[in-house]
Amino acid sequence: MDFDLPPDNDPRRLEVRAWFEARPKPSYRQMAEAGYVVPHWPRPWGLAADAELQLIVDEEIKRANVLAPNLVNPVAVNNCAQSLLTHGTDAQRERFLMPALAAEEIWCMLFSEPSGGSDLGALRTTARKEGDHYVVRGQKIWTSLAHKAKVGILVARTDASMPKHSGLSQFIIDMDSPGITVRPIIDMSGEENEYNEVFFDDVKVPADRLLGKEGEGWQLSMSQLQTERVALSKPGAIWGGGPSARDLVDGLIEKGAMKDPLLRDEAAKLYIEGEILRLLAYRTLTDRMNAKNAGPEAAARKAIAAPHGQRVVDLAKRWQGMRGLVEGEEGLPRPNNGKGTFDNWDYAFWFNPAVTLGVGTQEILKNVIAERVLGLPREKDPTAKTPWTEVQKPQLKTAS
Amino acid sequence: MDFDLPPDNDPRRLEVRAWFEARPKPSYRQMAEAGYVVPHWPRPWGLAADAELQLIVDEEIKRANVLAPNLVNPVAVNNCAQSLLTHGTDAQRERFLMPALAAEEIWCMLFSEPSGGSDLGALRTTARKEGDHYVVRGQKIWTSLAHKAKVGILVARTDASMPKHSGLSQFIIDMDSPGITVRPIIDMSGEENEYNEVFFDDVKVPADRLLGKEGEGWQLSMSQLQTERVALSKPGAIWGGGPSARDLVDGLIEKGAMKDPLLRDEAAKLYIEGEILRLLAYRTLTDRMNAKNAGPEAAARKAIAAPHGQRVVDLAKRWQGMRGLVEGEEGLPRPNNGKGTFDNWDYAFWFNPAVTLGVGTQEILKNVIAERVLGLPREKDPTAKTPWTEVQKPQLKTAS
Amino acid sequence: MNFALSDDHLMLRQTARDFLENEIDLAPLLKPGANVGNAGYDETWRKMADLGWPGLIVPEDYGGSGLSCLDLTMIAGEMGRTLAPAPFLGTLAGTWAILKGGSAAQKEKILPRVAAEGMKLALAVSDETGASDGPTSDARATATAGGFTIRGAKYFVVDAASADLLIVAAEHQGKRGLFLVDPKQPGVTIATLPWRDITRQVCEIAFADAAAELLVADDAAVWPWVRDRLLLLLAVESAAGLQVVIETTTAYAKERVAFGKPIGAYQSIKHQLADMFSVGECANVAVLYAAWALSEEAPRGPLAAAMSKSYACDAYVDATHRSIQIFGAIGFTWEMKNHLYFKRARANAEMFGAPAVQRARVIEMLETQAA
Amino acid sequence: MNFALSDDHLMLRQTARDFLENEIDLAPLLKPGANVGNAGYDETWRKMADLGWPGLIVPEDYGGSGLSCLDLTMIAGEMGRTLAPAPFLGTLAGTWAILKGGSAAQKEKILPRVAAEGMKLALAVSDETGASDGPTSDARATATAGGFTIRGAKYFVVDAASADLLIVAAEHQGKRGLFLVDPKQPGVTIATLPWRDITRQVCEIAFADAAAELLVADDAAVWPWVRDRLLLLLAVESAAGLQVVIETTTAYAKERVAFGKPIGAYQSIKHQLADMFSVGECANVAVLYAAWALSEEAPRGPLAAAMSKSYACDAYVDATHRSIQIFGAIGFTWEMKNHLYFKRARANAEMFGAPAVQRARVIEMLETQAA
Repeated sequence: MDFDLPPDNDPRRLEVRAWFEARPKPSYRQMAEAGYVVPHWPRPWGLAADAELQLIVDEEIKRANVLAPNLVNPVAVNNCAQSLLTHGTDAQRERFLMPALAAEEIWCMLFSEPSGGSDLGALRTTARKEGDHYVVRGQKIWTSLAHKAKVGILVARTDASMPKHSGLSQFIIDMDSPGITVRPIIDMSGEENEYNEVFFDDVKVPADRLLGKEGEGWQLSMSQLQTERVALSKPGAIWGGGPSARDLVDGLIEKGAMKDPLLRDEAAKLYIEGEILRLLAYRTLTDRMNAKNAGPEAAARKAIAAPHGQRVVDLAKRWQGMRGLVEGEEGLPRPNNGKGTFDNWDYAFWFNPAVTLGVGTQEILKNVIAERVLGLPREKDPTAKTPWTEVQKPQLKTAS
Repeated sequence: MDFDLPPDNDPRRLEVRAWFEARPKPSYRQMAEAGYVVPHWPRPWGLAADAELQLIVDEEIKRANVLAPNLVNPVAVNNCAQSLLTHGTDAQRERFLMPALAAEEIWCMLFSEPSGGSDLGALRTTARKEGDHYVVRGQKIWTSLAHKAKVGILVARTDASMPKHSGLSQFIIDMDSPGITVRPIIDMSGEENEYNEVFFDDVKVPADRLLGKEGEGWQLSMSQLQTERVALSKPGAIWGGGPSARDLVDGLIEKGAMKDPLLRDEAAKLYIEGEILRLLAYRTLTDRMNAKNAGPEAAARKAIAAPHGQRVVDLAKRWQGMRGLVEGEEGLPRPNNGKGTFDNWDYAFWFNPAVTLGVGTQEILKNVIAERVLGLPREKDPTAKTPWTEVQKPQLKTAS
Repeated sequence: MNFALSDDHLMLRQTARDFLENEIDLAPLLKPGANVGNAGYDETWRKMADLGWPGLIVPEDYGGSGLSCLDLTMIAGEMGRTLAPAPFLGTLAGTWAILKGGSAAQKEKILPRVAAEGMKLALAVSDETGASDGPTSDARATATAGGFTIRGAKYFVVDAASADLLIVAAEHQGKRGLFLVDPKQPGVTIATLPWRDITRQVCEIAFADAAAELLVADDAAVWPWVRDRLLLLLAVESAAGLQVVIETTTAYAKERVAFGKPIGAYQSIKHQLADMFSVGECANVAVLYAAWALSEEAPRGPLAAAMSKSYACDAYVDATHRSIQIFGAIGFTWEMKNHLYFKRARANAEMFGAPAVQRARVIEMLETQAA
Repeated sequence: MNFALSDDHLMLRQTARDFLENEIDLAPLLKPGANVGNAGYDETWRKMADLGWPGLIVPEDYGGSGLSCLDLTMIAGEMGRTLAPAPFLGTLAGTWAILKGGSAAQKEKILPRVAAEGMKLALAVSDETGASDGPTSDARATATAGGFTIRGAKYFVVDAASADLLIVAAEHQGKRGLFLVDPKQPGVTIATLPWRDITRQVCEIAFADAAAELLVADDAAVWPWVRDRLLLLLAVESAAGLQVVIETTTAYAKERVAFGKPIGAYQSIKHQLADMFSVGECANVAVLYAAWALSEEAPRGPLAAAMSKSYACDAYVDATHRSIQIFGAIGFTWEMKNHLYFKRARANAEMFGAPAVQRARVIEMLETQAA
């Protein structure tokens, strides 16, 4: 066991550093061609890198003060592009991969629905085959980047006679196709954030945009939601981004707030939990390095990280007292020099309820741990085996 | 609305007080004949008292420094005697009621089983009819007072061909019948407390000891578990007895422990919750006085009282530090001059896990609130409608 | 003894509920970019004036209804249920200050106008840190020929921008006094803050030698009495808002389906709602007791007020957060009411001393008793 | 970097597990009236001595195995899993004190006997309040011709009654020094306390001018180093015991049936176990990091030790309580092991500074860093 990170004089590190020093302001196209966008991919796209090299690349990109590609085009780099690599046709790979990795075409994921949420299998958007194309009709919600995206990965129901999970398929969508309307969602923070509603009004999608085979939509979607690019995710309060418990403690010390023993104790609890979350991320990384699947600690980390982050921003907000209710009052200094969307204590707080929402709520996460890790009896979905058309008979809303 | 209790000069109070002043050391027989043991009962046993008069009687008994009858013979006075009043035969009433109210015969409740616990309907003790008597075979557990009791109220299965709740009947048992063995249970506090295991090895019970009709055992048991004699239950940590949050705060102030701001805040939270529990008890009382059934706040009180009590004794114990691990170190002064079993901080702490155990665990209590008060969908017992003989086929343990 | 609400109280509450459920429409606040300016503050106040609500606690001698704290609770609770945006809290605060601190003449001059004309008041006590207990203050009063002038600033003043008369805490000769200040004079500048709880108008006030009339030279005997009532008021609002949150979230859990069942059929949701319900019952009784104790001027009144504020606000904050969780993503959007309740809960918790501050006060009071 | 345990570590752990699961039988402690006297302390120690465990951390030069904190964790964890009653903690504490504070001659005199003969040590630092950080102490040392004598008392001394040699913290010339004391002399009276955790021997010692030999005149440079390792040791025990609690409670929840289902099928039980599991993972990694950091004498070592003690002990206390809840009434009886783990958890939490004390230290250390 060794908790030290690859040292400064690590030869692989030096090579990467040299590349960036030779190119002060590299384009993402350059980085993509050098294999630094998806180092863990096979060549030509990546470097077939082991986890440690991936880590080195991450750190050197940060050191070169370049915004990480997975922040510029997250859906492609973190979630979906890999499916093209594994399930796409040559033509699809040829057409879409490099522009995506070079961040020349932003992608979005068209998954969640107003009626769907965590029960993705209950989605209602349909894709009807008509000769050489499909016709898509329905609505998606919580689509991040839809307003910027050129490409959308859509999951829709192609066969309603099958049970809920079996009748789904995935498509690669041109977001500028006629019939697509994108409407931003205003969240409770009052900000027009990156989330959108997307409406499909009989949108024509060429048949060759089917990703994988018909009926593979569920499996593809699940793998895309799982795909976690190995990364030393710093335990920021908002999905790993934004302020961390370290930022909280540094800020409170700087402000001389630690004199209050109650705040001191709460801050210490959060600091300790935050450090542990870092360690769990390292552990997951090590497992990958040792070519093992992420161990149970990965699930545990997810279950703990979200409420942890909420308590971090909550304490910072409570410390502000009345002042904290005034819009724009950040109280503590911006973490990460305010680089990221959530590197703002005030915004991070009013956004924080979202962290435990959406796909994979805490309840579902805990069920997963209880069932898959601890082997306790499984929760049954009474509608899982029924043809979707049957399930639909009693018109019921479905939960997000 | 009026939060004042009946004043000192209340005529009804004066009458009761006079009675006790005339009898410095009354016997329970005297009190029973005066109707002061079960004032809410009809005459001749009680005074057909409204809740306020019950309250007055409670307070005057306390003032006369007499140990409350419902503490001397709790099972009879609080739970079971009422069933004889309503469902018993004249002969049964004649034979059993007065000795019970006069505390001349202590009663116990033979309900829980090692395999049963909160799922009382799954009990396995059987009572087989043989001519003019029943033969009882099986085991009970967590029977308080069994070692002192002359009379036991037993619920056993008389018809296994019926579903779990329908085949049960109740009996009035002589605890000294041949074939009954009582064994005390040592709990984790190390004390030989009032709980016992009771074994029935083909015990003969005369048929005229059947309480109510065959098959009424479930309904009778439920009503006996519900029966809550109106009382200003002081929110002691252990089922209403033992130290309360007030005792905690008084003790900590006396010890000068409140300088620690963390302890101060925890103590304040508990004090507030404790005061609220008192108020909820008053509310329930008022509802009875206004001849309404106890409102939802009664269920809420139960759900909150148990963990509240556990936190009270936990804080007192943590305050002791290392010293608190030494057996017999009570730390804070004994509440109620150490009168009751649990009026000892050390014993109350090491006993406290029991408070959320046994019949009506927290989970069940919350289900009751969610289902009966909030009207959320009910949890189904898949075995509820099946004949018990069928349920028994796969031999499974059942939860306590 | 009788802990049940009297029929009069139940009727009072029902009247208020019928009126507010009818009148209060938060829809304009659920549009993108909405702020307290869209809340219909003044119109609502006018309608309340028609019902005589401005004078609820004004003694009958001055043309008010002379309601006790307990009576008031029936109406204030409904204000909390509906988040009714109106200068209700500010006017109550000002009225209490005048009732406790004002001279007969001042009462005679002001209270009838409050009761009859719906004159709006605001009480300016908090300093820049939000501390309101004095004795220090960010504003100073200087005696002049005609009376006093005030220089400095007050912060987090509820309903100041809409007020017709300000009651201002300012230092004078080492004590904190209360002064009457006409907001409509050049020396007074009022800025409405971009307050997260857009159902409430919260302001900052700057005083540049503003003319003022002395109400009381030392508010040590006045402010605590007023503060106890403000703590109760916030507790009442919070406990009542909590009930709405429980009701709406429970209803949603019954109709919303996930994985083939209503989400309310999952034990984790059931138990969360059961917890919210139980805590809600606790908050209700804590608030009623405090209201009764203050009505009776009972010795435990201040203790009860602090306890109810601490408990009800903590419960409200927790429940409004859970409610968003249970609603799921939709509950996080601006167009739903969930966030309005969440923000009201957060704001109420901080006003006039956060729950932890109240808990520290509770122990202090108990220590004083014991000593 | 590599956070996985090496094969050597895994093997070390497996060996310890095989031995202890075989040797440790808590059954005698589950009989009514049992106490630490029934725990088989000495027999177990003899068997451990055959494996060379007394000398685990004794350097090889002195005939020990010279294990690092990380190595030791593999074995200490198994001790925690099985609650193995033996003078293990006391001897480690004493060895650390001698390693850090002893002269070459003293090490030469004592350590080989620990390693070779299983000589038992105990470290007496705590005063009557349980405080162990000094500088004050309930015992005073006086210089004499031959060396020193100690007068006073020490409290909560683990493994004192079975020790062959005591290391005692006593005041001398305004500093707290450490002294070697032979327990088998008339001036030393050792009473075993009725400690709730009957798997551990905890004692009080009275010194009436007991002869003593100076180990170190000022333990300010020695005790903190020893304390960090003791905090780690308690954290390791707790995190490992927590694992057993999770395993046994999960197994029970699968087989135990209520209302027609295994109780583990109810979401409330599932989620409680999932929480226990997640927290358990956190405790494990916190402990491993602290063990590594102390092994490396890394600057963050003391911080990591305090963090792991605070976190693991809180988690252990919570889980052992829940475990009794989930087992139901049976889990509350003396004949089940649940209460042994519960009591070990409560005791570990208090030793050498409760979790809240450790958290205060964590912030202090961070403040010092920042300054």
